[in-house]
Amino acid sequence: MPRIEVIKESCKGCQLCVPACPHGLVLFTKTEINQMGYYPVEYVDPEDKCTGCMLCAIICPDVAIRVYK
Amino acid sequence: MPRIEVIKESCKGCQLCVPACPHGLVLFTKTEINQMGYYPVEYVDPEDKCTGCMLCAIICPDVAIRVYK
Amino acid sequence: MSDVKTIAEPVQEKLVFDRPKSLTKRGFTYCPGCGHGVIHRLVAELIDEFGVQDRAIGMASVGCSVFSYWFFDCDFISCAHGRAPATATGVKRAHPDAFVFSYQGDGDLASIGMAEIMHAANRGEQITVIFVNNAIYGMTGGQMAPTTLENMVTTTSPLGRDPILAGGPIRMVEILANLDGVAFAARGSSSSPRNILKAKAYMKKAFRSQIEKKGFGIVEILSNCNTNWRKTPQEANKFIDEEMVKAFPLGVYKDVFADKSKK
Amino acid sequence: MSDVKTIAEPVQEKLVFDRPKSLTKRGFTYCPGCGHGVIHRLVAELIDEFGVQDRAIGMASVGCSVFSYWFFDCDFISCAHGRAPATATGVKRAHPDAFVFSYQGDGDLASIGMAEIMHAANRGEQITVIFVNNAIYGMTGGQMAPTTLENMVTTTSPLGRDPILAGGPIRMVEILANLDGVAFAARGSSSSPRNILKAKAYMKKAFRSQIEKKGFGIVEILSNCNTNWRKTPQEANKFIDEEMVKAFPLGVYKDVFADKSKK
Amino acid sequence: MLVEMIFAGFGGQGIMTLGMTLAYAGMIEDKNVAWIPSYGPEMRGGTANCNVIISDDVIGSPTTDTPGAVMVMNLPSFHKFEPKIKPGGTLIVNSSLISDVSKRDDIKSFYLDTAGVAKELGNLVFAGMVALGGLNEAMNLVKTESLEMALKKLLPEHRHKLIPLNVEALGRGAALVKNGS
Amino acid sequence: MLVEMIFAGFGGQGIMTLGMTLAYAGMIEDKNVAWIPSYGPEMRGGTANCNVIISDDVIGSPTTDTPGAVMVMNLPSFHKFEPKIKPGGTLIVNSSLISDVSKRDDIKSFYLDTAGVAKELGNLVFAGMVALGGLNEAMNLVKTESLEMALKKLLPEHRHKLIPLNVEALGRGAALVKNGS
Amino acid sequence: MSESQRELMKGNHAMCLGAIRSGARAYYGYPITPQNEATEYMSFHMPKAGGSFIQAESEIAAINMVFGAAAAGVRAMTSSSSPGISLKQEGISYIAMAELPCVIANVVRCGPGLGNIAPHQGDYFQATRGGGHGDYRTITLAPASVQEMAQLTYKAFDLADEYRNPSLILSDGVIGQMMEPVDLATIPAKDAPKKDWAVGLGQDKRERNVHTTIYLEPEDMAQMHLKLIDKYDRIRREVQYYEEFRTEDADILIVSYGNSSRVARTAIRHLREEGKVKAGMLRTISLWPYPYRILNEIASNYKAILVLEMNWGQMVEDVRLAIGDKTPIHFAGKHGGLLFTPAEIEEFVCAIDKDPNNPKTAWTPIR
Amino acid sequence: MSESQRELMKGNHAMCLGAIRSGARAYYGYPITPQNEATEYMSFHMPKAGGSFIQAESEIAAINMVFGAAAAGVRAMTSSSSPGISLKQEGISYIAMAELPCVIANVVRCGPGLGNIAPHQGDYFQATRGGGHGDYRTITLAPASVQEMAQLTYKAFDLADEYRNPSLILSDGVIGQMMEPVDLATIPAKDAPKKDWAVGLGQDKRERNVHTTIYLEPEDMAQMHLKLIDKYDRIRREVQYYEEFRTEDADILIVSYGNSSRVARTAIRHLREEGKVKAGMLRTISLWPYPYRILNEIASNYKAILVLEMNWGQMVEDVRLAIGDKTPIHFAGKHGGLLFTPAEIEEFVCAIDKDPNNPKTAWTPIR
Ligand SMILES: Cc1ncc(C[n+]2csc(CCOP(=O)(O)OP(=O)(O)O)c2C)c(N)n1
Ligand SMILES: Cc1ncc(C[n+]2csc(CCOP(=O)(O)OP(=O)(O)O)c2C)c(N)n1
Ligand code: SF4
Ligand code: SF4
Ligand code: SF4
Ligand code: SF4
Ligand code: SF4
Ligand code: SF4
Ligand SMILES: [Mg+2]
Ligand SMILES: [Mg+2]
Repeated sequence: MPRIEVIKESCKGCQLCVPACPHGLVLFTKTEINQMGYYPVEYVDPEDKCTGCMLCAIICPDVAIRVYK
Repeated sequence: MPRIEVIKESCKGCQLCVPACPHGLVLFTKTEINQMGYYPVEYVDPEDKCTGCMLCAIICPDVAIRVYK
Repeated sequence: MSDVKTIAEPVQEKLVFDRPKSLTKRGFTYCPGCGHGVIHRLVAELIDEFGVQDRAIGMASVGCSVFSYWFFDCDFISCAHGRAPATATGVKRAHPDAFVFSYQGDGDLASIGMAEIMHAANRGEQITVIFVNNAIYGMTGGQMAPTTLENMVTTTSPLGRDPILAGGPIRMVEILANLDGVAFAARGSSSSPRNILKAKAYMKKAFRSQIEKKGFGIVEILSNCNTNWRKTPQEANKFIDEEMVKAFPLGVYKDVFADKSKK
Repeated sequence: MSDVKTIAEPVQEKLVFDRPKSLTKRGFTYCPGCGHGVIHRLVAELIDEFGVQDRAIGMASVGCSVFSYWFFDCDFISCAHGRAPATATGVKRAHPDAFVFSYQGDGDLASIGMAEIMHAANRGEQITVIFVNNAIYGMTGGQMAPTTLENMVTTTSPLGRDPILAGGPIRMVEILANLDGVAFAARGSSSSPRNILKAKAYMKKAFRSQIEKKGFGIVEILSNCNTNWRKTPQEANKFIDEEMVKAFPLGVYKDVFADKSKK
Repeated sequence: MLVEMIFAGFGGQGIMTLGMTLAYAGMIEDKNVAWIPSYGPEMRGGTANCNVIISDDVIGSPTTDTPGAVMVMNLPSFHKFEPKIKPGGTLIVNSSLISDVSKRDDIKSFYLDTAGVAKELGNLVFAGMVALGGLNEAMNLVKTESLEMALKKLLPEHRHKLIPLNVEALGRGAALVKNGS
Repeated sequence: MLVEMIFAGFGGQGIMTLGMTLAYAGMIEDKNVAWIPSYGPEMRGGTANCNVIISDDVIGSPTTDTPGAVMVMNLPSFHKFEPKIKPGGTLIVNSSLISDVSKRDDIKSFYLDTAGVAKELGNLVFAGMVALGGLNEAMNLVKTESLEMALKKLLPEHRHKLIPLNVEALGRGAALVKNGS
Repeated sequence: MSESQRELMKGNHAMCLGAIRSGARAYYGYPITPQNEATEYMSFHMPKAGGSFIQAESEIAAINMVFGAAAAGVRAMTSSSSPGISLKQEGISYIAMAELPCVIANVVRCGPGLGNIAPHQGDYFQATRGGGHGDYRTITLAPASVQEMAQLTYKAFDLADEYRNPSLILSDGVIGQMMEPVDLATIPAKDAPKKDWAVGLGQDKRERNVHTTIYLEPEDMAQMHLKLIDKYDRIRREVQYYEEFRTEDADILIVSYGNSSRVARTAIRHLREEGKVKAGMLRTISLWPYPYRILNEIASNYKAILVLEMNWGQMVEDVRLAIGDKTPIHFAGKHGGLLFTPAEIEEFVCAIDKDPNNPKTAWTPIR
Repeated sequence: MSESQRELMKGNHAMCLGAIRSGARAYYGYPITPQNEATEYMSFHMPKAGGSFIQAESEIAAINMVFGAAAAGVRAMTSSSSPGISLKQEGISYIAMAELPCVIANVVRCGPGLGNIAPHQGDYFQATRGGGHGDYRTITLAPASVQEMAQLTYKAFDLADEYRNPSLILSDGVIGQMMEPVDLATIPAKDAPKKDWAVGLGQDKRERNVHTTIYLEPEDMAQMHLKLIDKYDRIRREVQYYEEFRTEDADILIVSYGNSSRVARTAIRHLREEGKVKAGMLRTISLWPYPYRILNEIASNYKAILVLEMNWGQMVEDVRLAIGDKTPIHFAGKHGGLLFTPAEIEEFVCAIDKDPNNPKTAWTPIR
C-alpha cells in the first residue's frame, strides 16, 4: 500500500506539501511542535488514498517526507 | 584643384596611405627622415590627378594628411 | 538477527523516495519553504545517480547557501563571493576526473561574480554550475540583485527597482548560451513538483556535459526567497510562476546533446 | 589686415580634411600604422560634429591608449584597468549633461573589466563606449586576450590559442546587445577607408544614444596591433579583413533608432 | 545612575522595539542611552535580544554580561539570562509563556501575565508593552510621558492611533508590579 | 676585477643580445656577471641600452652611472653615454653610423667601422659582433672561446651555422682595436 | 526636559546622515553585513537629498564609481565591511595617487576570509598602512559612538577636501548597529565646496581638467612622490586626534580605540570605584596620523601602558613606535569577534600594576 | 673553466624555474609589467612540466584559481605586480584563513595608482602587514639577485607547505628583468609532498575534506584565531632570514633589502676602499617574519643605523620596533622608481658618521 512518512523533526511546517497532494492527505494540523520550534504537517490517510505519486516529497524543501510503495 | 598635403613631422611612414590612393599619388620614397626618425611619404601629383577623395587621409592613423579641394 | 516470521508475510514495502545518500544527516538551515532545500536535494540525487559522490567537489558561494558544505556529503570549498567559478577552475584543472560543481546565488553569480562566470564559461571549463536565482540577496537581508524584477521593492530599492536608474533583470543563461565553451544552459524553476522534475532533467544534462567532457554546463533555477519577498512559501512559489517567469522564461538555451548539427 | 589683391584671384581653396579641433596638437605615440590613431581621430571628429567638446569627459583605460588624454582635448580621467565604465558612471551621474565616453581595449573591457562593462550596459548608463579590439594585449607586449583568435600565437599562447584550454574569442557586442539597457551596439573595423567610414557612422549612433538619452551605446572596432601581430600595417589590416572578421562579424547588433517597434 | 538591561524573547515579539522605546525615552530625559541588538548567528527565526543601557555618565561598554535588569519573554531567554542578573537586580518574566520561576533570592522577580492583560486590551501585540511598563515601574527608570513621546517618534504615523492603548498597556504593567504580582 | 659597461644603440641593432653574450661568456669563465635592460619609457622603437657587469666579487649595484666602458652604436647613445665614462675608461664607437669624435682625453676611444667589416662578412647583422670583439679586446675581458660558447647557448639551434661568421666578426673587431684603428 | 535636537540612531545610519549633511551627493556601495544599514539608508536618503545612489555590481565597481564622482567634484562615499574593503584596495591606491577626496567607511567584521559578522579590529594595519600598493596613506578616523559616527564622517569629508586625500572611517559591527543619541545640532547641513579642478561642464571657460595616476618617467613620478610626502607630513603634523580619560593621576595608561575603548572606560571606572588601580586612557581617534606626539610626551608618566585591541596586536606597534623604550608596553587581545568585558580588562590592569616591568608579560616584537 | 650548472637567466624566469623545480604544477596569472616574463614563461613551461597554466581573466580570478588548486593539493602560484597584487588582497586573506599553502609573487612597480613600471619598494607594508582584511600574515621573502629569485621561490613553497600558509616573493622590476647566473644545482627538481587534507578523488577511502573560512560563532572563530596566532608565533621564531655584510667591525649599520641592498653593498665597499667610514649591512631576507632578534642583538654595536628603502619609510618602522631607543636610526628614501646610486648612499653614511645623534636628521615617527 503506498504511503508516506513525515519526518517530524525535519519538517518546518512550510506547508508547501499541503496543496501538492492531489488527495489532500497532508494536513497542517498544528498539533505538536518539534524541537526546532515548528509545527510539522501530518499525513492523514484513513482510506489509503495515497498513490505514492511523490508530489508532496518532491516539493518538500527539507526532505521531510519519505514515500513507500 | 584638389590636392593633399603630407605633414612630414606627423607621418610615421606606415605606408597605409600608399595603396589607399586610387591614383597612386602617395609614394614611399625614403628620401628624408623626420625628427621622429621615420621616412614620411611624399605626395607626387604632377598631372593633378588628385580628386580629393580623402581615402589617403581617412586611413592615415596619424592625421598626417590634409586634403584641399 | 533473523526472527521467527509471521506466516502471512506482507508484500515487501519499498522506500521509493528518501533522503539522497549524498546529503549529510544535517537538517537544512534555510527558512521554511526556501527553494534552496529542493535544489540541494536535486543536486544530491544526481550525484547519487551518476555515482560520482567519491569524486564530487563542491564550491559553496557566499549567500544563504554559504554553508552548503554542511549538507552535501563530499569534498567542498567555501569560496570568496562571486569567485566560485575561478576556484572551481583551479580544482578541476588539478583533478580533471573529479566532478566539480559550484552552487551560486544570483548576487554571487550575476553581480560581483559576473567576470568569473563569463570567463569560466568561455573557457569551456568542464564544470557544472547550479545557479539559484531568487531575484534578491537573501543572506544579507533582501537587497536588490541584478535579477530583481522591475519595480520590485527591496531594502535597497525602497521605491521599487527603477529600470532607468538601476537597469532591469539580467538574464544570465541567455547571455551564457552565446559563449562557445558552453555545452548546456537552461532555466528551470523550483516552484512546483512538475517544474522541479523538469529542472532536475536540465541539471542532469549539465552533469552529463561535464562527465562526458562536452564543456561547461549551467542550470539557472528560479527559487523563492519567501522571507525577503515577505510572502508565504506558497505565495512565493506562485509569484515565481506568475511573475518571475515573465522576466525569466523557462527552457533550454543551449544543448550540446540536442544540437546534432554541432560538432 | 586686408592686402592689395591680385587681379586674377584664384578660386578659394578649401581645407576639406584636417586634424579635428578636439585633438590636441600632440602627435600620437602609437606604433606606425596602429589602428588606435584612426579611432582617436574618429572620436574627435564626432565630438566636433556634435559640438560637445566643452562638455566631453573621456575615460582612458589601461592599455596602449592609457595616454589618450594626451591627445583628446577635453576633460579626462585615467581609470584603473577594466573599471572605466564604473568610473564613467560616477562621472555621468554627477554631470548628467556631460558627454561621457570610455575608450577601452579588449584586454581592458573583455577580460578584467567584464563585470563593469556588463553592468554599466545593463543599467543603461548614458555613456558611449569605444571598444578597440585588436585581439591582443598591446601595451604589455602581446599576450593573449579574450578576443584572440583560435590558434593565434601570442606570448602567452606560444603554441597558438588552444580553444580547449583557453576558450575561443569572445564576442562582446553580441553579448551586450542582449541587455535591455543597451541602445546601440555595433562592430566596425579600422582596416580600410570604407570600413572606417562605416565605423564612424556606427560611432555616430552611439554618440546619439547618449546625447538623446536613449541609453548605453557601444561600438567595437577591429583594429590592428601590427607590432605584436608581427606584421606590416598593411598585412595587419588585411588580416583583419580576411581572418578577424570571421570570428567577429561586422554589423549592427542593436539599434534603438532603427527598431521602431521598441518604445 | 547606570542601568544595564537585557530584553530577550522570540523573533516576533517586538523585543527590539521595546528596547528602543525605553532607550528613546531615556534620551528624551537627557540621559545617556545605548541600545544594541544581538541576533543569533542565523539572522532569521530563533531568539532575539537586545541590550539597553541608561546612564547619567557617558556610556562605556555597550554590552553587559551582568545586567542590572532582565526582561524575558520566552523560556529559552529565561534560562539564558536569569542566572546573569547582578545581585540586587530585577527580573521581569512573561508568565504567560514562562511557567518556570526563579530560585534566586538575591534578585527581585516579577511575573506578569502580559498576554492576559493584552487580551483585555484587545490585542496580543500589547503584551510587550505590559512587560515594559512593569520593568519601568520596578526599576523606576523614566516617566510614562517619555515613553509615550518615544512611541510617537518610533511608530510610523499610521500606527499613532494605537498609542493610547500602548500607554494603557504600560500603565497596566506598572500596576501589576506595583501591586506586587 | 669589476667592470661596469653600458651597451647602447637603436632598437634593432641587437644591443641586448650583445650584452647577454658578453655576460654569458663571463659566467662561463666563472665570473660574477649581471645584465640588465633599460628601455626607454615607451617600450617600442627608440633607443635601447643595457648594462653589463663582470666582476670577481659578488655584484652589488646592478646599474651604473659611471661605467668603465661604453659601447655606442648610434649617435644619440654617443651623446648620452660618452660623458659618463669613468676617467681611464674605454669608449667603443660604431663609426659607421657615428661621425662625432670624443673630445675627452681621460678615456681610451676606439672608432670601428663595424658596417664596413660586416659587409665584408656578407651581412650587416655582424656589425654588433665586430664592436663586441673590439670592446672585449680593448678591455681584455673574456676569451673568444667563451664568447663562442655563449653564442651556442644563446642562439637558437637553426642559427648555429652562423656562429663561425660571428666568431670571425669578433676577431675582426679585436684586430681593429689591436691595430689601433 | 529639553526637546533637544537629539535623535536615537543606528551607527550606520548616523554615519550616512553625517555624510549627507556634510554635502555628500554620491554614494556607491555593495551590500555586506554588518554595514547593510548604510547602503539601505543611502538608497532612500541619497536620492531624496538630490544625490546619486547606485547599488554597484561589486565593491570594486563602487570604489571606481566613487573615483569618477570625486573627480567630478562631488563629495562621494562608499562603505563596506572587511572583505569588501580588501577588494577596494587597488581603487583606493588610485584615488590617493590622483589626490581626490572621498570617504570610505569600513564597518569592520571579523576576518580573515569570510570569518564572521561580529565586531573586530583586525583591519587596523590595512587602514593605517595602506592595504593597497605604493606609498600612500589614508586619513583614518575611528568613531567610538554613534554620535561620532555622524560627526567624524562629517569631519572626514572636510579633511578629505582640505588635503585632497581619501579618508577612512574605521568602525565595527557593534558601533554600526547600536543605537545611541545623535545631536543633530553638531552636524548642520551644508553645501560641499566647489572644486575648480573637477571634470565637468563648461570647458570653454577654463583649462581642461585631467586626473591621472601614471607618470612613466621616474623623474616625474619622484616629483609626485615628493609632493605627496610633503602633504602627508603636513597631515601628520596637523591631524592627531585623541581623547584623554582620567590620565592626570593614573599609574597605568590604557591605549585603545573604537569599541574596545568603551569597555576600557567602564573598566577604568570600576577600578577606581573599587580603589584597585588608578588607570587612565588615551583613546586614539585618528589612527592615521597616529597621535604619536602626545603619547610620546605623556608615556613616562605611567608605570606601564596597556594596549587593548580586538586582534592579536596591530596598533601596539604604533605605541612602540611612539614611545620606544620609555615605558613597558603590555598587550591584551581579543579574538573571534568577541568583545572585551570590563572584568577581563580590570584583571589585566591589576596584574600589570603589580608587576609592570615583567619581561614575561610585556609585549615585544622580538621572538 | 667549469662547465657548471650555471645558467644566465632573467629574474622572472628564474623565479618560475624555481617554482617548477619545487614541484609547482599550477600557475594562474594575468599580464602586467614588469612581471610579464613570468606569465609568458609559465605559459610554455608549466604545461611542459605537466602542470596547468591559465591566463586568468583578472588577478582576482587568478588568486581564486590558486585557492582552488591549493585546496586540491597542488603547489600553486600566481604572480603580478603592485596594482594586481592589491586586487588579490581579498583572495590572499581567504587563503590564509583556509590555511592553504601557495606562493604569490609581487614584482613590485612604482605606485600608488598606475604609477610606472620602474622598481620600487612601496609595497612593503602591504606585504608584511597583510593588505587584506583580518589578522593574518604571509611569509614574505625578498630576493636580491636572480639566483635568489629561483632559490627563495623554491624555499617559499617549502615554507608554505610546512606552515600551511601563503608565502610572498617580494622583488621588483630590476630584479625581475635583470639576468644573472643561476646555479641550477641549488634547486634540484623534486615532487611536491602529498596532502591528505586536499579535496579530490577517492573520497570513498577517507573522510571528506572541506576548506572554509567562515566561523559564524565568535567562540569558534576565536579558536581559529588562537590556532593561527600560535602558528604565526611559531613562524616568527623559526623563520628569520638575513645576511650580514661587513658588520663585524662596522661603525654604521645599513639595514636594507632587495634591490637597495645591492647598491648599499657597492657603497660599503667604496667607503671602506676609500677609508672613509667602516660601514656594514644587515640585509633582511625574510620581511615577515622580520629578523627582529638579530637586529636587536647587534644594534648597540653601532653608532647609528641607516635604513635604506626605495619609498618614504616603511621598513624603518620595523627597525624601530626591533631596537627601540638603543641606537639612533636614520632613513634615506628614494622615489619615483629611481634606483639609489652608490654615491648617494656614501654621502648619507659619511654625514651620519659625523653626527650620528643629530635629532634633526634622525628618523622619528613623531611629528
Ligand atoms: C566581497 C563580499 N562582498 C559582499 C559580501 C556580503 N554578501 C554575503 S551574501 C551576499 C549576497 C548573496 O545573495 P545571493 O548570491 O543572491 O544568494 P542568496 O542569499 O540570495 O541565496 C552578499 C552581498 C561578502 N560576503 N563578500
Ligand atoms: C590591475 C592591472 N592589471 C594589469 C595591468 C597591466 N596591463 C596594462 S595594459 C594591459 C592590457 C592592455 O590590453 P588592451 O586592453 O587590449 O589594450 P591594447 O594595449 O591592446 O590597446 C594590462 C594587462 C594593469 N595596469 N593593471
Ligand atoms: S505521495 Fe502523492 S498521494 Fe501520497 S501523500 Fe504524497 S502527494 Fe499525496
Ligand atoms: S513541505 Fe516538507 S517541510 Fe514543508 S510542511 Fe511539508 S513536510 Fe514539512
Ligand atoms: S585625396 Fe584621394 S586622390 Fe588625392 S591623394 Fe588622397 S587618395 Fe589620392
Ligand atoms: S598613412 Fe599617414 S602616417 Fe602612414 S605613411 Fe601615410 S601619411 Fe604617413
Ligand atoms: S533568506 Fe531567502 S534565500 Fe535565504 S534561506 Fe531564507 S528564504 Fe531562503
Ligand atoms: S603595440 Fe599594438 S596596439 Fe599598441 S601602439 Fe603598437 S600597434 Fe598599436
Ligand atoms: Mg539571491
Ligand atoms: Mg588589445
